Amino acid sequence: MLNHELLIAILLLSPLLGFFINGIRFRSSNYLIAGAVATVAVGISFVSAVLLFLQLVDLSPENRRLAVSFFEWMAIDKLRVNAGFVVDQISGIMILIITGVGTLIHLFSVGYMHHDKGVTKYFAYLNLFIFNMLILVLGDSLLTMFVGWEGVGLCSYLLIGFWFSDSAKAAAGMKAFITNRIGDAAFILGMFILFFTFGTLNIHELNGLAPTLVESSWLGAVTLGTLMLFIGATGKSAQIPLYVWLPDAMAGPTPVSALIHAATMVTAGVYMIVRLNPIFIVAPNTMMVIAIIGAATAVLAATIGLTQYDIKKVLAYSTVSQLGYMFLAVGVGAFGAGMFHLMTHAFFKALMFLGSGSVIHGMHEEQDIRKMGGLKKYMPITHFTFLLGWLAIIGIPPFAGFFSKDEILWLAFSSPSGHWALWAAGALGAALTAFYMTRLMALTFWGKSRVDKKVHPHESGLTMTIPLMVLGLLSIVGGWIGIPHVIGEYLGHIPNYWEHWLEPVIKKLPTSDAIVSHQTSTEWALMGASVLIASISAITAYWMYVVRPGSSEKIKKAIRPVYEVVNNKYWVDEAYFSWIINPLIQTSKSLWYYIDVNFIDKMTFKVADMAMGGGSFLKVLQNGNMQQYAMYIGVGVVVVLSFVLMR
Amino acid sequence: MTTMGSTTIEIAINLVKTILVFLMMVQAVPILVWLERRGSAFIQNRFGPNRVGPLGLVQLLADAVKFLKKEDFVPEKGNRFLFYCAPVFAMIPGAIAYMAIPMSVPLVTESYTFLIQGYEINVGIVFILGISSLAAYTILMAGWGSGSKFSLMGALRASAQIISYELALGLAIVGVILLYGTFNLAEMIQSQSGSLNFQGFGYTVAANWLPNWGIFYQPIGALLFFAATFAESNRLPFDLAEGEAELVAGFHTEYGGFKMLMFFIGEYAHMMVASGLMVTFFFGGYSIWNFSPEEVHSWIMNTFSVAPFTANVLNSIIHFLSYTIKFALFLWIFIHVRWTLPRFRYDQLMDLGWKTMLPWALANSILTAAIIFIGSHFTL
Amino acid sequence: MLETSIFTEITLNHYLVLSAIMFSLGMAGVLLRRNLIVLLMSIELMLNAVNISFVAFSHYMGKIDGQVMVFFVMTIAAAEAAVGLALAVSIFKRFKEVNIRFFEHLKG
Amino acid sequence: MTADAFLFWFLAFVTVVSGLSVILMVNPIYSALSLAMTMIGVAAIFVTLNAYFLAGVQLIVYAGAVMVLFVMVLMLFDLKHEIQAFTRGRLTGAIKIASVGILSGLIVGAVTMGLKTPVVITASSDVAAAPTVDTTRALAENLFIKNVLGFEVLGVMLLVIAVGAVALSRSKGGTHARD
Repeated sequence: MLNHELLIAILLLSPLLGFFINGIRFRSSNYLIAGAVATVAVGISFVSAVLLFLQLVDLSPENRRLAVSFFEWMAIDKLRVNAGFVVDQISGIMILIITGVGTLIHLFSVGYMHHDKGVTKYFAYLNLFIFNMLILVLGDSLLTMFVGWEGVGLCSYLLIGFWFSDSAKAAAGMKAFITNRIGDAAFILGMFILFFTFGTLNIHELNGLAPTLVESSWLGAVTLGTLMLFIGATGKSAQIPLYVWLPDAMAGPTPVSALIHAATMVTAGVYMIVRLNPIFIVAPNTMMVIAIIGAATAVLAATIGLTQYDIKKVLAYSTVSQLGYMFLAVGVGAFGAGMFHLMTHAFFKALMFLGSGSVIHGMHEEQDIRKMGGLKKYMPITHFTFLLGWLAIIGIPPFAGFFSKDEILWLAFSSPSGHWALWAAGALGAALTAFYMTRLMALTFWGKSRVDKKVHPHESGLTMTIPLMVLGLLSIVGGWIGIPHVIGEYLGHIPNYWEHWLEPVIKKLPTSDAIVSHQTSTEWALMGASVLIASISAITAYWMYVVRPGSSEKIKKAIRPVYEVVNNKYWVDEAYFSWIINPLIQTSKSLWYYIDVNFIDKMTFKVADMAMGGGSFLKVLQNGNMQQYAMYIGVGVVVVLSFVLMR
Repeated sequence: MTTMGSTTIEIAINLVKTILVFLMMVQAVPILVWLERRGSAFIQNRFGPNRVGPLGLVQLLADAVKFLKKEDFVPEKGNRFLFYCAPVFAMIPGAIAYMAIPMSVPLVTESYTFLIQGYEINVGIVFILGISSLAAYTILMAGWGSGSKFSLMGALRASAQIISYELALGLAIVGVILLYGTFNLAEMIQSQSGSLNFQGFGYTVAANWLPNWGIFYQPIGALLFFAATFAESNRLPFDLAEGEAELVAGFHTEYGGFKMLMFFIGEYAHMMVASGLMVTFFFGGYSIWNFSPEEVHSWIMNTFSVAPFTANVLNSIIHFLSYTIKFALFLWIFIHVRWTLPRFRYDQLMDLGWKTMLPWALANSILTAAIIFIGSHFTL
Repeated sequence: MLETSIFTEITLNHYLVLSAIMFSLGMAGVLLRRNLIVLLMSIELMLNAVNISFVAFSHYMGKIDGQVMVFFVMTIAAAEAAVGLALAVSIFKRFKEVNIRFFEHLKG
Repeated sequence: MTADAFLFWFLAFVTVVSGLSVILMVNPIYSALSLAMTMIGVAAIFVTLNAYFLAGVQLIVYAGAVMVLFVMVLMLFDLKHEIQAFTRGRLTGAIKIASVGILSGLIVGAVTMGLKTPVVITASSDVAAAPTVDTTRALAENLFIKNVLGFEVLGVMLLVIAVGAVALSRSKGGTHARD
């Protein structure tokens, strides 16, 4: 068995090496070499992740922790940060998801990007992203995590703006970057507060130092710090109010959307909160904010998703909505459920994005679902795997999404910090999800073909369909490791592996033991209700878009004002522009003109003029005659030497 | 100062020896001139100088008188000072360098060890290389002082050639230095005495029918060294400096009479140094084929039954003869090559020096170092 | 007695003074001559002066490091001469003279 | 007067006089030849200090190669007499000469005043007592073991300098021109 330090080093350095290899030869347009290098690099990482996970399983549950510190990164007074990395229950799962899904998406990209000129650059960025994401999840202190946090932000920016010759796409990249900066600033503030409070940034030590007493004040240090961290998370994970960048981020290549903007990077916020759950749990106000924001995002994004016609935009809003679910889960203290949904979502959302990529590829870069329809017979494999993803996301048992979403909804209701309103919001979100996802399926794959005569849709090659099939399989079975107790007992004592696995690192809510697990009947009822709502919603959508294709237009006319609001995404972007960005720009302009140009510049010019006046006296000495320069040296030596000797 | 000795007696003896060796060299030059002329005639199927004295030997005296009687000519546009300096300096480097070469077994008495060489220097090789590299100045001085285009071009060519080939020369003997582990010429000769015998890779190889000479260890080095000495002494096939068709007579175009003779002496001194070094490095110096000086000494003692001191004297004389024979052989090769090989073109000369001999010399020294290291540290 | 001992007993100081004088000569050459090549030669003179000090210290202190330093200095000096002469040649090709004043305008 | 002292004074005289003529000779060729003479003198001084190998290297490298290059370049340029050998400017000239003079005076003064007592030769002397071959050996060991990095760096630097010098002085044509 390999040493875990070596394995972690291989895990981290293999994508970095891939990045260097592809980065050095970035002008090459040979997609096979670039793709092979990048995929093999991530594949090696995946293998070492699996080996690490196996080592982790062999350890006893109390000390499942493989830590390594390569060198001391910085030591400033109390602040001591090592380049240390930890594989524990949470990060172990994350590295499996990142490298596993990452490998599949690299493989998919080989087929998807083969016609692109910058393919080597693309793979270099992708490998760099994997490296940074691994740093993020493995870092043993908040600062190390922040390095990865910024690194993935950079890669996201580079990949969104990958086709930067299109100014709209370049602008989308900048929007993502700047929006993330706002969140990152808050993240840094949160780190400051936590460091001032606890005197360390090491996650393990922080979790150990977390106070036992719940902090009820809004202005307590822990509450403020966690709120700041949460704002950071809203930036990275696209929550209200900073979600606006994610739909625009679909400007990047589709595999990037699948990897970064669905499966891994955007879940970093959830992951961070789960890592720090002992800290968050003592700040109930923060938790409440998280839950409310999560629920609101879930519903809001889902409603916007109803009206979109771009296949990737629909999926993007769906991602925002599903991330809202995860935050809802962590907000009510169901950290395990949040992580569970993170994993299943990684599977089925990556699958759907890749499926949409396959569709776009087969349709020759067409993304508008109004120009699709009836693609079922042209691309059977894509359709079938997409179907699996659809079933998973709308929560039909026994697909993966059912178990995770149901657990979130149940805990939103039953947890001590839960509320029936949160459940209601979640259920509404689930119904909307079922509706727009069915609409997407119907408009894309089913019904009559609206494909342009000139376009001939075709099924994609093997490099693209194999990842689809693997992810499709995972979308079915991925949820089976976390079957809730009620169903598990009914089916014959299938244990909830997921809960057992995470138990040592997840803190329970202080008063949660009393209520959980006694109301099995309520749980069954709520489960049934949510499935029922989703099914009704899905059937309605099917009726509207497949059975009676014209009916949607009628409904649209009937509720025109509401439709307009939703179709324009609640004018959030416009509001940001008119209330925040434009005033800021105006202020900056006036500052520039009155302060900078008229005051500071004039001052500096005066100083410069004085310096020039002084220089004109001294420039006689600097006449370019080297021998005079040598003479100055000689005179200087004489002066210094005589001073030394006379003393 | 080991060169001049510490006591007044030693200094006096060394000075006398220095003058003696210098005179010997100067006296050898007319013989070599005669040899060269007769030899060239022999090679070209002519008679050569054969009228004055037996075999034309008195021709030398006649030539000397002729040189002395010639007009002392200085070109009008030339630089008088340098023009006179150059031939004087031409004799010095060769003469000084030659004195460092041991010519026979040291003559040992009870109180004093009399070296049959000008003076002993512990870093002999470096000393000889350093001194002989000064020869470039005389050529440059002559070329510049003559105030003639032909002279200047010839001088530039010759000096460029000398400093180019110095590299190959120096690198060619790196192998020898590595092999014997010393800069001292006398020690080198000592380790070449006897029959072929060496150790390496855990084996001992002995061949009683071969002498223990450097040529058997360093054949490439010997070849390169010999070729480079030709270029150093500006002789055919490397006498580009005086390519008659292009440059009339190179840097000594304007010289005549006794000054010309001095240049001759300088050139022959170079030849002698080269031959002496060749003998010392690769052909066992004064040592006799297959016999060490001690063996010869005891043979003399036993055969003639003489006193040890007389035996020492006889031993030195025998070894001096041995050295002289080898030395003369190489001088003859110099002469023979001059009259048999054609001249190179200048770019061919530079190509040969920089692109062929220098890399080969480098390869030779690296290979030698590697073999010596591996052979002494590992066994097969 | 002092006077004769200064002449008969050679100490480290003698070599150091010789070195200092030679260094000053080189420095004077650098400061006063106009010919670029003579300047380079003056620099060589200064380096040689320093070499004398090194070797003298090495001899009188009984440490070999001074000689190693001389070895390095010689190499650097040879390299410096090579580059300096190359510069001189290029200057000569352009102006048919090797005066230091052609370096005053570092353009063109 | 011992032989060593005589030798020292003789060599000091030779080096100083030839050094002086380096900077005073109007014809640069005489300067160069004087410098060659200085180099030879310095080599001899090395010999008096028991640094035989360095003396040889000094002869080979300085006198044999570097100075020959200088002389060759000077002869190639054919600079007979310079119209103005020394720098113009009386004031700067005076300052220059004065600073040089004061500097040498300071050094000489410092040396003779400050180091009145001769430096003690340490017991663990690896030069003075040992025979000369071992000096060379000690030099080699120091160079190739203790200072091997510097040696290698120097080698790389020489290569760079060689390339740079060739690139600087490259001209069209020459003996190897093909067309």
